[in-house]
Amino acid sequence: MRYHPLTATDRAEMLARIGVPGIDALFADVPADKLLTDLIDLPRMRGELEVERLMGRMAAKNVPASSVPFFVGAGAYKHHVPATVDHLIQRSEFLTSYTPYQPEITQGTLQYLFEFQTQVAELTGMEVANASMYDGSTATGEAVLMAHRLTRRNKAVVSGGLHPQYRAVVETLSDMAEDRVQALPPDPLGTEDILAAIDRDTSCVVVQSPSFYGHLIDLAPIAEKAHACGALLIAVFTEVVSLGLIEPPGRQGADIVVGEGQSIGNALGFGGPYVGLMATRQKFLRQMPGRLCGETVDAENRRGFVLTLSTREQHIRRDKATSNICTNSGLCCLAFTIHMTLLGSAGLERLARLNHEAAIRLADALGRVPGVEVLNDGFFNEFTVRVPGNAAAVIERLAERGILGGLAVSRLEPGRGLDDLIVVAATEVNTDEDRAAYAQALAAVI
Amino acid sequence: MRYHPLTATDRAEMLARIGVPGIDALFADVPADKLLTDLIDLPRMRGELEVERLMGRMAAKNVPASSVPFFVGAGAYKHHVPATVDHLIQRSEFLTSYTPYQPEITQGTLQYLFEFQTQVAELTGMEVANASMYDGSTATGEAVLMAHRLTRRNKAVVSGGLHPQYRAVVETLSDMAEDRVQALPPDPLGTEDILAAIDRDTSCVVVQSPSFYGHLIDLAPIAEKAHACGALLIAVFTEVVSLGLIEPPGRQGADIVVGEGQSIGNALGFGGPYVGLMATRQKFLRQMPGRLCGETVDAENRRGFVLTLSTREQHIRRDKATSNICTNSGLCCLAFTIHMTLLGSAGLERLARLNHEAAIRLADALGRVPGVEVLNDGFFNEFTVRVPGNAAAVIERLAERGILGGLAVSRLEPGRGLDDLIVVAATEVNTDEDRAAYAQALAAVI
Amino acid sequence: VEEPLIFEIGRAETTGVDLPAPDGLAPRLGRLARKAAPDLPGLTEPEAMRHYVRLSRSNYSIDTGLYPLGSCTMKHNPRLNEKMARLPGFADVHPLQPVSTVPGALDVIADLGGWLCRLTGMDAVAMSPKAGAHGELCGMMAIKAAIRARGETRNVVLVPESAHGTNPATAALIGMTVRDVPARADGTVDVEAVKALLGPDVAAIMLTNPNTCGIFEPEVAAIAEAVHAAGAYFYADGANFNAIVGKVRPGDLGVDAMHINLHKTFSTPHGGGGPGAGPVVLSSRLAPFAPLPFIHLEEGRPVLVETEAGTAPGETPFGRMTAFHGQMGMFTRALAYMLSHGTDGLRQASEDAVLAANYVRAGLADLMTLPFPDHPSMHEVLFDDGFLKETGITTLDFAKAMIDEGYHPMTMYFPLVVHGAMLIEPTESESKASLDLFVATLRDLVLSAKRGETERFTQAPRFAPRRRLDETRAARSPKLRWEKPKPWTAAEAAE
Amino acid sequence: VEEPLIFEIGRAETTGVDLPAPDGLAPRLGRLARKAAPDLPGLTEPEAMRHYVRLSRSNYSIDTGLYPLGSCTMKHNPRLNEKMARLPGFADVHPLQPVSTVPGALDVIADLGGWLCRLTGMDAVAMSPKAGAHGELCGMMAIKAAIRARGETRNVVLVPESAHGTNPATAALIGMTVRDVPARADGTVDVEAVKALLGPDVAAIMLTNPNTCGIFEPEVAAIAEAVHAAGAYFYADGANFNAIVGKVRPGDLGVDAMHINLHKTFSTPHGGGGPGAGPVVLSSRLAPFAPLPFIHLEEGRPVLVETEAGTAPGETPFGRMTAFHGQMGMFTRALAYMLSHGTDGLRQASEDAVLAANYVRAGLADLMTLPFPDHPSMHEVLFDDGFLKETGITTLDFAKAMIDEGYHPMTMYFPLVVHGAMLIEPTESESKASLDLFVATLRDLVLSAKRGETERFTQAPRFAPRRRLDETRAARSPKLRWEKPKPWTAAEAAE
Repeated sequence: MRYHPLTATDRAEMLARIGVPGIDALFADVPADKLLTDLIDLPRMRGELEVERLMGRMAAKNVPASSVPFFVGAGAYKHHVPATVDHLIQRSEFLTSYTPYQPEITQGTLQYLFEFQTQVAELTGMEVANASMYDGSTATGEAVLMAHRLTRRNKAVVSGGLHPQYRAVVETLSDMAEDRVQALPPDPLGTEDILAAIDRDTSCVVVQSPSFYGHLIDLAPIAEKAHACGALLIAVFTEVVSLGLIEPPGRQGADIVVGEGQSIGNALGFGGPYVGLMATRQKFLRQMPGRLCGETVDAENRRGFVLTLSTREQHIRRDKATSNICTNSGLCCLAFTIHMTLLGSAGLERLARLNHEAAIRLADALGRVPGVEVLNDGFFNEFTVRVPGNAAAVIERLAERGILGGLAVSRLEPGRGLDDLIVVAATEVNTDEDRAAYAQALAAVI
Repeated sequence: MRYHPLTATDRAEMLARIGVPGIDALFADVPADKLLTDLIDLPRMRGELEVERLMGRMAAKNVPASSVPFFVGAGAYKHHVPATVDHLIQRSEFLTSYTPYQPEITQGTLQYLFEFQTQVAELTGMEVANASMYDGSTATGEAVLMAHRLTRRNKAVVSGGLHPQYRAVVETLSDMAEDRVQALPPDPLGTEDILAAIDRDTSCVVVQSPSFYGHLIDLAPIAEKAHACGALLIAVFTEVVSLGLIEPPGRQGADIVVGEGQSIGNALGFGGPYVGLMATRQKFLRQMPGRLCGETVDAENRRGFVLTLSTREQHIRRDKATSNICTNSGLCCLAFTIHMTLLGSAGLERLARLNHEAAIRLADALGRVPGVEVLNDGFFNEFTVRVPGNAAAVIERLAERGILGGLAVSRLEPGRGLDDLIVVAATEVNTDEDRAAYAQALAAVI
Repeated sequence: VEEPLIFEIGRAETTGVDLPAPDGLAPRLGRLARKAAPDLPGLTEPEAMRHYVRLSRSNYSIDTGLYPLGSCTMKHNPRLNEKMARLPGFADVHPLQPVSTVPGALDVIADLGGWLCRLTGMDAVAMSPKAGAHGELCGMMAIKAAIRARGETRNVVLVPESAHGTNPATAALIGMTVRDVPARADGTVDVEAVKALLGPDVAAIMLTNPNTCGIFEPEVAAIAEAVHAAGAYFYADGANFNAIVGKVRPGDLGVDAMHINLHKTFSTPHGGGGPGAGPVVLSSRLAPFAPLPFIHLEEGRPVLVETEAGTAPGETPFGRMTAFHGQMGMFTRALAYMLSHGTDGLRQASEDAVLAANYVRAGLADLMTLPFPDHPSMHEVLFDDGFLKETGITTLDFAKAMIDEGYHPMTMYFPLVVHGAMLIEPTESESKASLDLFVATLRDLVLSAKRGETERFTQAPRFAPRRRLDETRAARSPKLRWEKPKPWTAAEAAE
Repeated sequence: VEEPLIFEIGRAETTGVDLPAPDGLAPRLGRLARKAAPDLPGLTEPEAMRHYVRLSRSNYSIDTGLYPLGSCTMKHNPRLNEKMARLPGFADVHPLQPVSTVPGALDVIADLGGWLCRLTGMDAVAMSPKAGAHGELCGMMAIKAAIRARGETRNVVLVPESAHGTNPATAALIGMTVRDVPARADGTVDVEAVKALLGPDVAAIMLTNPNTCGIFEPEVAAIAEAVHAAGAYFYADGANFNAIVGKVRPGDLGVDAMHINLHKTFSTPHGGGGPGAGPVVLSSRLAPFAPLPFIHLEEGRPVLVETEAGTAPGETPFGRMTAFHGQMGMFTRALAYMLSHGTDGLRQASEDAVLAANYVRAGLADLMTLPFPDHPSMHEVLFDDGFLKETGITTLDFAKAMIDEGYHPMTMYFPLVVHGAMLIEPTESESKASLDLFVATLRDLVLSAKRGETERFTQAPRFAPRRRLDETRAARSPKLRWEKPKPWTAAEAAE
């Protein structure tokens, strides 16, 4: 087998050196009746060519985003990633290294994590950021737990503009931890009164902006009310590119900012792996979950980086840890930080503006289709439209015409009376032809 | 522009430091009437996304070999290359390094060239090999010049089994160098009497085995006759995988062995870049063209490698050099040597056998098509079939049915009365379905 | 050469990405338009390339050397898997595009799940957990859901002292209380001790098997039986699954839930700390509670269930672990790995991993101290620091000295049950020559330590990109982001 | 850590490629079946990966540092170009599959050819030459063909002393005699000297412009005129084209043929010594003789001409340079580079390259010696070893000391027209900060040399993977391949 360096001769010699008659002698602790004698009934080994054929056949059954006019967002976005990013993250020394527990020989990883933390903190307008979470949804769940620890309360108030699957993650985690969640009803119009829900029991308010439905939420009044009640504001975003044009949550009073970093550097990849971003204020640092990379010096007083504050972490604190997180999204951080470094402020702002303009054009084009209504006044690169009839069926008919036109809200929110809504995203990859094709096809299928 | 680190500010500062008013002051030696004032009329700079779209559109117009039943050979072969190969040759330190003129900091390149030379010598059964030529055809041309230098004669006898484009390269080079070529007529049956053409004026005999038409040529008698006449035998191959099963030319008496190495490690790539292999006897070493890597030691007596015998080369010897070659096929050598290292003798032999068996099956399948005749008794993975009518038209009709069925000989040899011949190759990538589809389609189109 | 931070070399006006100019449409951002650009300096492409290439060169990796980090399974990462994961049909599909446009993605998840169930002898699998710890959480949630479904409120979890830290941390996350199970002198769990701790308040036991001492728990079946008899569940930490694939199936041992680190056992790259993937296989007792999303078969075809509304009778998911479907990019890599190995190759991998660990053990047992010599090691061998007694050299020193010899150190000070633990896992990816050189190097180090060449250890590493780093300083006044150097002010000058 | 050779670690029975077992069909190889397997040891994939990754780490490269190798144009290699070259529609098409199935490939060749003609102001282009020297050969063959077509037999080629070695070597290859053109004191070619050498036997002049001293030949137009008046042709070596793209067109200067190193000017990677590509642009006087294959337009569509039979009237190709169509993989990369830059970006690149060279010159001119101070440098600046006089340090020593400072040395001892030449070409890919650091480092080295710190130079490099290598020994008894260590014999023992 091409991955196994030991030959039959090697194995025999090694067994002899160990002093056992055969390999199964080393499995002596396995109860004899449990040790398998036959191979498990699965296919045998295959060469590369065969594996490529099998996998290629599966891949070919899917419709790649780049191959069609593409307008699906709702938490994951189709952006163009420079070729340099994928080249660099495949460097052996990045790809096949472990968590940097031995800092002397993993400064490469540590330094990019330090760069990543700085970028995330700066982007979100916060003081400190960690070295990533799994994704935006789990980061949101962890943020709620963190707020509970900080406030010693256990009720989260969740906006109806939060991505429904993020909400589900928070609800599940809270349910299992015996915490409470007050989730407001879905808010496709962006008009909910979340202030009314905040009370003295509230540990945190979880608000997404731009919301799942694309609305831009003014966080300042929410922060004010939350703080007045002794609660924290957790600001969530799913489209990190929006931070190139929108006032960062940190400057609107957020206490913890979490979000999805996939848009920068990372492929759609059917939902993962992605990279969860988390930033907070300096004073909350010691309750933040996840890895942190810090600057220090070595024995010769040269600058260097180490994982630090690990007394918060599971491998030290065990059941007292701030989280059970261990493996995070290292390589996705690297992709993020390389792409962000290539963009810089100037590139990020331009990218954000191109996205916003693409959405404006798309909203106008779809809004002109008879019977279609755009629900948003303001938005970044995503908005909600109301179509006559069943949105899920419309999406399906569009797909048959080779257009992936967005997400029918009912797919994630069945039985909520939202069956006529589509969440639509636009990015810099869309062309005028794409938009025209969408509007035309939409007119045809409704 | 994303590739240009200098900013407008930098440029102004640098001009000031140089002490010139503007960039054109540095172009003062250009005749004023020749210095362009306007931009040349070509498109302006574009982002990655746009370039990918433009290039992607062009690429999409071509039919990739992997997407269809594929049987074209004739000097370039569709093989499966392990993913490891392409990953490794893209390592920055290999990809973006220059010719290893500074051996202390290019041992990576030098060591793999040494490994490559050893592999090529071993494969061909020769004593020494160089660090590559551009491709098989130019290597053949250089081998003829080398034979002229060694024998101080200038007439090459060229077999009718040599790839027609290789022959053209030899003829062009000889014509321009005022040397002579006696090229035998095309030999689709593999029955030519080349011995008769060898005389005391002959510097070398150039014989390809397996021949362009797929025949296996017994080189020993040709070597014998050549040597008796004071001439050298240049053995050529286009399919290096054949050396896994066929007696190497070095053991059949060849003096110079040249061939195409593309099959191992390198993509089809519409004909280039490829890697020319060249090996010879120790005693002819100093007339061999191209770079050579040799073992030595450093100042601390550690083994190391350097480019050597460069007194043969143009940068030292100028018009007395053995060749004008400078840049060669470094990265293609690397691909070759990695793939060959992964194969090892065991893998190479198995690969060769799979190719041979694929060809046997294909020959039998096509031979059963009424009206189709296989011209070869023996072959490795390539053979010639005679079809009723015009072979070029048959190939075109097969292509319309999505089958790339080989090369119509008339494409390279027009007006030679070979209009009914197709050279067909089979490799390990062909499946039973591919072969059945070909036979069925062939029956349908003739 | 020291590589600066991007913030020290980048400039605000620089970008390494060429984008067309916007058209200047009136924005629709209301009052929320950003007031000041973020301070993120850019680099052009050549600058960025060189920066990150240089950074990478200060990293150790599997591709550059043996990486014997116990409990982490640092095996070879085939590049075929990287290539497969990048096929546009996998890498460029959106998790929420119409399901009808991604049947191949569902195939991958279903196929991989099928392999995992067969290899473990379990009934169902929850694919969405994002990493091992997340999988643990998922498994323990399923257990909690099952207990709730029985109308019970058990909230004690038994965890052996030798367990990974994630185990107690996970139990705590869902409001469970951890009760330690003491280890026996031979490094294994005592079934009697477990029985003594079992009671009506016990929800589950979390057990790593092979355990973190590298020993297969000989009484695992009896433990499972006792746990089940007490009405509790058996959670297995699958971090060490690489020792036993194809040799014994956790399902046959009575396991109810076990996460599988695809990035360990099935070779998806560690990537400097992730991403991983932690699918959880479940017994029939827990299968109904598997979280959303999952795939079930309808008329032999995989159907994606994303919400409660899509569930079939008997499916009572406890909730959702994450948005979307899990670590698809890791699924494609792991599936390519499994298809490549096949059932025979996977078993061979485990056998070779165990063989390699025992070979290293045999080569070192006379010089180093084995705390638990009575059991064969599985895929990793545990030493303690007994052999360093009175040398003045610690496990840490010894590990750092390995760096100077060109090796990544083994796992240190874990498991906690032995003093100065050194946990060595060579994996099946090393050749005999590589193992021999490793053993010889370690022998040389041990002899050197015993000869009293203390500085070789206490001063190590000397040949690494950095000498030892001051971790205390990093933790005492954490500097977690780059800050612009403060401008020199007149006030400071006056001081 | 020293990396062994594959022959020292591989084993004959090992393979890193899994192939299905053959079926055992009777071979049809006649008597030519191989009698003994070649002795090629194999490595498994993890072993091969580590071997080549480790080897790579002992290489210097553009991605790891400044690579100021004069006349080689070591600029940034964008990875977009690598990605484009690997699109299946380019990488996975056969040169002889039906032309109807590769229209996109013809587009690439035609488009790239169009860009090259426009950028150079020339009429036609021969795309097939495989590298610069091959392009030279092609251009000179076209000249010979043109002379033959005129019924003449001119066979003298004028070549300045400063020329690349490939120029005289090329001329010799096609049976021409080289006549040296002496250089003027200011490093340029004297038009009067050229005129004096011209005569009815002169076929061509081969001129590099900007020349290898980094100077644009001010009298190039006059030289061209004189050459043409004498009935000869003007071959330009395009190695230094990166200095003038978009600034001046060779066609406007009277050039008849010029090869273009796509791997220099248009950034296809050097790859440790290739592959390159050397298309040759041709004036209208030489265009008819362009070799096969070429593409001409019929009704606006590119049509591939592969044989004489396919030529149109007026097309009289002199033959064929290579099988197939040239370095397609380099064409796609170069085209991606051109499309990315555009006409404005390409001009900017040349301006920045020239600016960088002159900036380095300005930073060093007071300490190092400029042999030709009277002309501005173009994209490379030439120093000689005058400043090392009486230090006992040679150009070679100085270059090796640069290695210890983390730099690849400049080109040394070329061109031959100055003593101890040092030719520095920073390219447009370096930032100002990078250039500043480079200048500062060189200043430090020069001052160190002048202070008499001789060992820093004569002992260099000390911090490289190897100290200086014994090139004499390598050449004296060449060891060009690995040989199995001979077994120890009784006879030897007796000696």
